[in-house]
Amino acid sequence: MFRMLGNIIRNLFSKPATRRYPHTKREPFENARGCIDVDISNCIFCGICQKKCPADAIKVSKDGKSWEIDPYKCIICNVCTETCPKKCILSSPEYKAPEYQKSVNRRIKE
Amino acid sequence: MGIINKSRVKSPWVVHFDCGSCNACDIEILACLTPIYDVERFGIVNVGNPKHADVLVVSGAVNNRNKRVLKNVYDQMPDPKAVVAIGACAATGGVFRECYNVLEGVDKVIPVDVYVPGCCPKPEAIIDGIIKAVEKMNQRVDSEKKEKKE
Amino acid sequence: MVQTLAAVILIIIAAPIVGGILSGIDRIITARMQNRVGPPILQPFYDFFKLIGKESIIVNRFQMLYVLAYLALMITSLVLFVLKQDLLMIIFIMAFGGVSLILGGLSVQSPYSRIGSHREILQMLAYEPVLIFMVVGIYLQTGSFTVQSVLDMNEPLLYSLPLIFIALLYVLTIKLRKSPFDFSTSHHGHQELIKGMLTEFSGPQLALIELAHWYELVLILGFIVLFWATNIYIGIAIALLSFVLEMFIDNISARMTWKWMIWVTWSLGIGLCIANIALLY
Amino acid sequence: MPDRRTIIPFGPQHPVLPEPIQLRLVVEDERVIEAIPSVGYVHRGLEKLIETKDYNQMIFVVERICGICSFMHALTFCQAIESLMDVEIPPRAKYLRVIWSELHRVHSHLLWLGLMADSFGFESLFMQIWKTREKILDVLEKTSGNRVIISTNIVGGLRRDIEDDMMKHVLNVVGECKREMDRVKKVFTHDYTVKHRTVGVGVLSKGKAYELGIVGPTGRGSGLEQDSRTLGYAAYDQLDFTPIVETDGDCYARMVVRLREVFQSFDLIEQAVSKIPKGEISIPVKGNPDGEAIERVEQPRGEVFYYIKANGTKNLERLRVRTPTFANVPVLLAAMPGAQLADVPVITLSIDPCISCTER
Amino acid sequence: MIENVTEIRKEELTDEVQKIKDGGYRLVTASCVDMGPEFMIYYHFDKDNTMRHLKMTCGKQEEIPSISGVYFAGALVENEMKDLFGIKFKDLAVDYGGKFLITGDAGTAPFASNVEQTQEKGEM
Repeated sequence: MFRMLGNIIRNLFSKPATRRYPHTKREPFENARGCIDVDISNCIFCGICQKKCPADAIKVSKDGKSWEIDPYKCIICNVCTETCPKKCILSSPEYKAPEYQKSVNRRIKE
Repeated sequence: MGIINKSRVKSPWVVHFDCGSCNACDIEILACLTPIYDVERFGIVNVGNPKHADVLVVSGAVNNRNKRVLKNVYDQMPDPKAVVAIGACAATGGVFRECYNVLEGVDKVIPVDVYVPGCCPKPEAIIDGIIKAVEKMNQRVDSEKKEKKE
Repeated sequence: MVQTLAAVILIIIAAPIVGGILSGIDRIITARMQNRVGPPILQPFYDFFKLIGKESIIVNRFQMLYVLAYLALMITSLVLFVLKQDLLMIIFIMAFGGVSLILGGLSVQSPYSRIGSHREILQMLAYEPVLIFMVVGIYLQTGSFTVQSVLDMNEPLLYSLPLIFIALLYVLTIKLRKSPFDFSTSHHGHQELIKGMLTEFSGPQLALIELAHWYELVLILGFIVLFWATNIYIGIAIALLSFVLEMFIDNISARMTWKWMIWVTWSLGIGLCIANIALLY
Repeated sequence: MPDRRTIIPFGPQHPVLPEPIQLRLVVEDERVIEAIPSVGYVHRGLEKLIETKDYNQMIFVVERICGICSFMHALTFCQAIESLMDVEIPPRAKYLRVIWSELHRVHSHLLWLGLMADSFGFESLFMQIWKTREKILDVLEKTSGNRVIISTNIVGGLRRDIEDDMMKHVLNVVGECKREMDRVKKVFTHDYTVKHRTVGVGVLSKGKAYELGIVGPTGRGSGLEQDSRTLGYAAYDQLDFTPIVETDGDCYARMVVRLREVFQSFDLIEQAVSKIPKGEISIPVKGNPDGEAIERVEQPRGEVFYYIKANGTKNLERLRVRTPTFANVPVLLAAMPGAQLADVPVITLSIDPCISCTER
Repeated sequence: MIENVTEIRKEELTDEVQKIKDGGYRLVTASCVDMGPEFMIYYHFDKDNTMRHLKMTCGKQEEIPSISGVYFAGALVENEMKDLFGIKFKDLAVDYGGKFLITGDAGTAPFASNVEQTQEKGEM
């Protein structure tokens, strides 16, 4: 009956293992897959990422010179960052914050 | 009354319903209860009963069979309530969007307050989502009270 | 007369606050035992006021009636206890309170709350005899059933009724709905009957039930304080100590079936009481 | 006297089950007469996606059939395609696949042990086990980028490598978790209240289990020697291990099998890390698969079975997945009658149901 | 290719499966492939890590004898096939009547392409 007693007493007198999340944010691991973004300056709008994306979350229009990703469709698998010939799609380990409305992340190259 | 509003923010009871999720999001929601994240600090308790709950946490893309169950669970919850859609599947159907049995996202069935992106989102993001949903629920109740006063 | 009236009003207001703080401490210590931080101390009050603010879904007309009856009976039993009235009457009023809550649970069609109410009856079956034996023990010791007589005794009750005190700890576990015996309705979310008897109550009704539960908590701890009535501070210390002991028991045992509970409380509980009473002769 | 029977919908939305499955229990005052499962609440029909997505994209769809055994789904799919295009992956990739799948098995078994403790009302044990599991999830996130869905498998090897310092980190986390699990092991095996709730509950004899085709730890709890790792896929043929078998086939035996398998996985990880050779981790693969292939891998819940038919185009023609829980569902029909109502969640969880696996 | 596959006709199914069961095999599963004009059904069995398969072709509207009499677990697989491919089975042990996985409004037999599949080889 008292097998768990040792663990209980050890827990009671040791500091709680909780990471006080909102005050102490743990900085994310360096190659974690957080969310996808593009530095539009050297994107050539070839559309390979659009074809390779398993969730069809990327829309590229050559004439409108726009690259657009829907973070609510994206499954963060990083295939686009690997297949992009110009290596201009970047994956940041920071996860995307929740929002009230779904938004689309659109980049246009002037 | 100030105290009821203040206490509504401080004790959001959560009921979790998985409609068609690959249960990666479900175990992340359960991971929020564990010692490392411990949502009980914010008063969040995972009650299994929609009648006692304020926040409905939904994960997974709704399919044709559980859309009725989802509607039923949503209607059973007493008012002021909020809905949090966890993960890409709940927001837009995610990777299963073109499947024949999947309705794309929870907002096709019930009104959703907060969308948490990610496949699967980290427990920190889920905690943010629930807290944001409760704040939005509180503002909605305050604005309704003001209209009743005029 | 005015003095007793003041005492009554003081108790009616003070008891829920003490009960709420005690269950707040309970949740914090249980969380610390699981290596978690746990909620703020006033969390039960936040839950209470939030539930008051919710829209109330009335499943049938009698539910609110039963909940109010449960609350009123609990308050009267606590007031009688404080006014040092007859112990037997207090226990019967408490039993009526429990029964009215069970009727509230049974009045609803849902199978969960129906089976939860059946189990609550079984729980009452388990702890009522122990309470009655306690009163019999007190009568044998002090010659009368009233609380006043216990207070007038010179040496503490615990010396003469130790076994009954241990049996009373079982009652405290059942009453606090703690782990080995929390199968009719338990605070932890993951229970096969969801919330058992309380599945169909929601919003304000649940708030009133929680309030009545605080009264009940203070009343039962009051019984334990009786066992060391000569010096009130030691009595309170024993009560709090047994309260902490309940948390330990909750965290080291799984939830057992009701057959096991009946077997344990009847054999051990009543066995101890009978042994104790035999000792007195 | 059928009137004394009540039908309890052990409903799709229930706190004990993280996923929706409905068991209509015909109950005669707390004794279960019959349990009729009704499924389909998680059916997405993702096998039809092969018509719109090519086989490289299908890896990410197949991985999301079930979040807890996602690595093994991708592993089976990639191995089937590799056998179709007869591609030989580098030895280091084989060892890495073993390390990741064993880490994934530990995280899945710890998850299950916590949920099982929670189902018979032992919250502090649930918290303790999941605290240990968080360490494993941190390792998975450091090595593969995501806590639960480790998408590092591609056709022809792996996308990510584990460098040496990360390998050392994996080893000492495994050592830490082994010490923590030693403390908790005794509670599962010797605690009186735990044994009272699990011994003799939901008994399944060896003959009945073999006849119903039960696989994985649920079958091994009843004495079946079946473990797909003995097939020797990836690098399992170079590691020595024997399937863990218990004989008395009740919930307690199934729990002990999974508990011992956690330690077996720790030991397998240490063996694999000590034997892992240097070298690159994947081979570029050109062209499209053609023909039919069958592949079987050991998931935390049992043997998963893949049948793939490809016709030389980018899109496959047929993908058929039979997951272990689909084979273990008959246990619910066989072991449930006669049980107490309080034991229903314990039995349902004792087969480690993964409903999203069952219905794809 | 898959080895040790034995081709059988619809009539021999039940006693062929009975022979395999006496041989000590356990039923792994059954897979159905839509070959356009008709279905091709595999039954997979396993004994100590060696597999045996039965291959059978049947028309779209034909009725097939169910093996749930021999292997009870076969009933679940056949119910799923009835749902997804619309195959009709004779004397199924447990019959969900097409409501096993999908409800009515998701379309009947989504996997069976009633129209002739004209998929040419090479790039789509």
